[in-house]
Amino acid sequence: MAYFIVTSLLKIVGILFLVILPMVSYSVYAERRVSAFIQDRRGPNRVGPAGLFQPIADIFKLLLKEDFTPRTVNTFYYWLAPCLAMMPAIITIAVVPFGSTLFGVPMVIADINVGILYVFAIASLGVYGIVLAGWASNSKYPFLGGVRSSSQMISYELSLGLAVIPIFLLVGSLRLTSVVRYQIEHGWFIAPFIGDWMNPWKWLLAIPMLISFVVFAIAIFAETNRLPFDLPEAEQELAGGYNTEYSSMKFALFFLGEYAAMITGSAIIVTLFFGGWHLPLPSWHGGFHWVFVDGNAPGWRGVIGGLFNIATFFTKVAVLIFMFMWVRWTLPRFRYDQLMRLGWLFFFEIALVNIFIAAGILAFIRP
Amino acid sequence: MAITVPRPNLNWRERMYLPAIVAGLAITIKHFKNMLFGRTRVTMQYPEEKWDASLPDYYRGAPALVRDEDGRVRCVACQLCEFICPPRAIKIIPGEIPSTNRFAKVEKYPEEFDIDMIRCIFCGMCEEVCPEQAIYLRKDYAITGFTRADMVHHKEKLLEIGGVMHGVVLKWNEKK
Amino acid sequence: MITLGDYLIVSGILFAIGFAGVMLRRNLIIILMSLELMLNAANLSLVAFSRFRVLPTGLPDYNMQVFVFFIITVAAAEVAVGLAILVALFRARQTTDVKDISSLRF
Amino acid sequence: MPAFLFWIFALLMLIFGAAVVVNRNPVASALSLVVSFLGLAALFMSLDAYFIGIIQVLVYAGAVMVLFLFIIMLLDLRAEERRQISWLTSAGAIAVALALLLQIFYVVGHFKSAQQPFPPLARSTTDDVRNIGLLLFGNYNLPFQIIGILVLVATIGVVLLSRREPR
Amino acid sequence: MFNVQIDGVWHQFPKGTRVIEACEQAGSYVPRYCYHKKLSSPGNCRMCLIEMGLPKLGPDRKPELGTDGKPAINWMARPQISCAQDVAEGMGVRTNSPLVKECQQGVMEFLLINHPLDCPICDQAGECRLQEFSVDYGTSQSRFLENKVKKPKNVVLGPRVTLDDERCILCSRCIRFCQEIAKDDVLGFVDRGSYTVLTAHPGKRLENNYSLNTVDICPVGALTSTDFRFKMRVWFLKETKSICTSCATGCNTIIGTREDVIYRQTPRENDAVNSCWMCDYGRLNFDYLQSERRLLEPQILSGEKLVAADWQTAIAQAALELKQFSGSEIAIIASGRMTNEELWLTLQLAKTLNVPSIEIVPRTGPGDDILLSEDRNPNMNGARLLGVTSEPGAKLPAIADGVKSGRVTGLITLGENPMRLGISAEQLETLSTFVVMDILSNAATEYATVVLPSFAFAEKRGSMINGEGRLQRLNRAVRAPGAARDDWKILRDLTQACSGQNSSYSIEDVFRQMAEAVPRLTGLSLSKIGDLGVQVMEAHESPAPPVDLAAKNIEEAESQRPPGR
Repeated sequence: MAYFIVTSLLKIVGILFLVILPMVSYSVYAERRVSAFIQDRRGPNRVGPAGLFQPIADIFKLLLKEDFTPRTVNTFYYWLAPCLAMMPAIITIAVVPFGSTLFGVPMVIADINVGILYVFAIASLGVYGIVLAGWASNSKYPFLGGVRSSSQMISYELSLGLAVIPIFLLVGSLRLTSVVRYQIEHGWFIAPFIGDWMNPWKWLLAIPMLISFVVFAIAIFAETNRLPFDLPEAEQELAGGYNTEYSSMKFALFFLGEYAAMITGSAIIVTLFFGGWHLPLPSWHGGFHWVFVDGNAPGWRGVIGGLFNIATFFTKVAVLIFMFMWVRWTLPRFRYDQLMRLGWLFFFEIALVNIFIAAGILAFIRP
Repeated sequence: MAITVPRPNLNWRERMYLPAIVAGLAITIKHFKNMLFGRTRVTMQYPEEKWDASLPDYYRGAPALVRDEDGRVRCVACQLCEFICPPRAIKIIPGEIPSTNRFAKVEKYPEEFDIDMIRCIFCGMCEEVCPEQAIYLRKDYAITGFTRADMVHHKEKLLEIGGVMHGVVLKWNEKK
Repeated sequence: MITLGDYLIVSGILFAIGFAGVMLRRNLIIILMSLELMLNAANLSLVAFSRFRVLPTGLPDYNMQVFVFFIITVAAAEVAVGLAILVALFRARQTTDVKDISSLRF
Repeated sequence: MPAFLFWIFALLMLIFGAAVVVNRNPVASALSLVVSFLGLAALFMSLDAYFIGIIQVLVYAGAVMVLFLFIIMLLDLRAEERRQISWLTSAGAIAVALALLLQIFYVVGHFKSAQQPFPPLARSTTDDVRNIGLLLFGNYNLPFQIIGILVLVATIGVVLLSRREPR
Repeated sequence: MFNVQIDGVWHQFPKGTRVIEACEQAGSYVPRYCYHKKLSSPGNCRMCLIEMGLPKLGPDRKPELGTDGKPAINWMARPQISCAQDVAEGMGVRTNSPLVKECQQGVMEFLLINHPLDCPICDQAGECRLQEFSVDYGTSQSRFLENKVKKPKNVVLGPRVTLDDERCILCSRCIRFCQEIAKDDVLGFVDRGSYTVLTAHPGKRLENNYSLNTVDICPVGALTSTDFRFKMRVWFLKETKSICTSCATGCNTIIGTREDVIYRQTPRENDAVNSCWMCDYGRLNFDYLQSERRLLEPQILSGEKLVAADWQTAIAQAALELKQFSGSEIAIIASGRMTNEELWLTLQLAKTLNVPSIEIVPRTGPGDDILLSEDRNPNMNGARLLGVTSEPGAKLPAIADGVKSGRVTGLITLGENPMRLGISAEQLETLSTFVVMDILSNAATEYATVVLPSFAFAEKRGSMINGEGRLQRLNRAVRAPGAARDDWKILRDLTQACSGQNSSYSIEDVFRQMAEAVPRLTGLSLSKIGDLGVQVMEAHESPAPPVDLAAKNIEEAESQRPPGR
């Protein structure tokens, strides 16, 4: 029991302070660099080599700014909102398996049997931070941002939940580690036919999975308030939306919360569709074949394997984060009615039909 | 008159939007790639490279007061610039030139002339309205300061930026 | 040691709070919330019973949990309809106070 | 589950439940209700009903209460001004609630099983969700479909209700 | 009534109307420099040229009728000046015919020949007739190639007026004003032709008490006020209609302010009070608003010293101190410079505290027959009407004796210095309560137990009744410095703190209460007074000002400065 608590604490502290928080601040840096490159600019390149210390400078700047509370705000909720905005993104990470095992310890903070439901449940709490910020600011643009956010979240949670049902129809368990195990055995859901090219059933399965992936990824964009769905903060029309009245570290919490949500979203996409921490390596040990390393191997090979799996996972996450940024700096923002129409009349239906397709394939064609 | 721009009729492929989105993504990644490998070079790296040399003649930088060839501050404190200034950045306190002064005929001069460069919007209205050709917008654009007080240009600072203006109308020097 | 009785009493108190809310408050939206409190008090005792009645297989009695699941579903539908009615009422009367909504037709 | 955790979550739930009734500001009420539901979800978890607990958070905290907040903000409901409280009504309401409470205390006090601790559970080989799902799609298939129709009817009803009258 | 055709339309004017006035009333403004409606018409600027005609008479000496049934007009070949001509029956006037326009352009060109182009430094710029008419009626360029005539600049005509002869267009308004209104013939033209200049007669200076009116009527920037010269451009000034409070005449004024500083006061036309003029004494009496001695925050006596306090504390302290006395132990010295509203509230305070001895301090000075009144209190009639005093100053000796003998232990002075009554500093020191409400600190303020800084005339609203019995309105032109507070609010708070009752929330409320209690004010309100005032007492009702007891035994420890600097 004590061993369990210690390892859990180590995992929490390690993943939170060594990985997620630095990743959050560096994804802000990456965002600025990527956007600059896409727009033929240089981006932050002053602080440290290639501007790599920019996040640290940013943190100091945000900490040292005047923490200003406007007079007309509802103070308690005004202070509560940034905390609520940051929290869900971070606690969602708890159920995501970010590696196989290391020294025999499974690399997931809480492997609960309702994993994906937990993710959705906590993610759906993320809206409170934004709505509260908008309401407590007592100002019209934040208020509009808050109202938009609440309806946007409700609309896209439906597609989000429905989109992943085909996966769990296949896996038969809501546990996220089971999803990864299943993918290791049967191929990644994004392309189940890889390595099993001749199997028509896998090719057939790829159709609902691809639809699932597209709908889920787009819904994650909407859930994390990223462009093209960043209606709640729309700088051009709402002057920053719900965070207009915030400054200093409270503003930073919103900002970091958004990036943390993006990281969490990427992590879940990786877990559900990209095989989690799984990456087979080519090997010529007596002819070409795929080897797969994980933390279960004996001795130092196990340690290397465990670390390699963790690295694999976060590399995949990083690639997806780049995707998020790439999309953000390419697509324009939707209009609000278009957003609602898209959510309710398009993705919702697609996800529903997709469930039928997947269920049909499973029920009638499964070998 | 309101003009209604007709919406283009899209065919089913266009209405999917996906090809357009993919095309857009391709364009941005191309830019990203070119920039990453240093093939694009568009922006000027400001503190190292400056465009001072290529500033056009009509560039409107910091406003400044000028002296004429006799060393007289050309401003006579008529306060028209203070009146016209859209952001109300100018503040003038007029004074009377003592009768012993060689320019006693001008009678009035600015005792204090402050331009708040935080407020100034470089519109050039002051230059245009000035009946004495005393205020000009110069090419200084990097105006910095550590405090708000630093950003207020006083008379001395304005005259320092402005310097001496040659070849303007000298209406107070007319011959008897 | 926590017994079934503790859960039942907590559930009872929650129900009483919800009941008092429905009786005391005049704001329709608060009344709806209090109704939710009462429903959930019922859910709590149901789940407690479910855990208490362990089947011979060593598992809790899931029948009650299914029942709770139904309650939650119906409650969600009820809230949606209730809020829609509230919005319609507000459009007509600009108030959510039950004292001001006393006539049978608008 | 340790006893102190039960009491913490129970108190959290009750205090914020009471706050729902007491608060004058609808937004504060709604947020109190969210916290109360989170406490309730924790209690569900303490009873090994993980699925119900998570559903509680997902449906209530994540959807229903957001809907409440959305409506409160949409209608721009402000804190109620202090009105004259009808003492008779209040006294009546509180008396009935207290009577209800006393009754529950009495019944629970005389309920033999209520004094017994919860029996231990066998280590489950299948997920919570799977067990509930089997029941739901097996024994309760018909009620489940009826509920589905009910939700559909509710959806249509809401759409009709919230449609603006054509002028 | 005469029928006059102006620009083709027939109007009716009473006999004796000047043609220039008739044109203005008919809506055709005729430009003028020398003409001023309160002065005689010499007709020397030639700016008001018009085309004029008289009825065409038939052989029967009857006017011939035109095709429209109106008399036909026999137009004169040459233009006429409109300022020196009265209307006549059947007269025709054209104010914008080509001939008139050509004449106006010609006159403008002549006037501008020697006029310097120094608008940027000229104080008249912005309200200069020459600027305005040269835009409206002049040509846009000068054809003048020769050298301009040089004339004396910066001539000191008198203590308050500076002359720039180059700018003078020889309209002679100032000369006529001095002769006709000020009755002090000091100005005249010397030299001939282009070299004519305005100057004071040898051995004389323009130093009468009305000299600054010449600056007002000067259509160009020739005569400038030494006080206002080069201080502020007129287009920055915010103009507030108010009245002068330096004597009982209550001349109507316009206060010119910018950013809470008064720059000048100019007379406002009101034929019932001051025509178009005001005296220099009142006009320049606003400097004390920016005085060093201005009281800026309420003070209370703490131990030996006066310390700054906030308003609540100061009012509470004053009320606490006052409530420990019976009414007969308190005396209130009010002021004739207070507005009606303040006097009314002072009465309420006296009633609350049961104070019988309440008195106004008379204040007199030499007057003249033009505007300046001997009574230098602007609102003595208000005090009489409200019943604050029946015979101003009568109770003052009793109050002074009371203080000296120790019978009066609580003293409230409102804008007055008790030392003027002959009460010495030692006697003031023996008072156990001495509440002072004033604008400036003076010798007596040091002995106060509570000091309440109040507003000056340009900082508050209110009404006053002038020596002629006319109720006039003060308006707020600037904000008061520091924590100074409106007098009526101080008095209201003090009354409230003493009685514990709420009374009024705005100055309009105070006026309403006052109007309900005083029959002469029935039906009036601050807004109904209007800009020109309302007659509420007959002129003969105000007796001659009482003798100022204090004026002799104390030097002017007053805020007001004597005319002339």
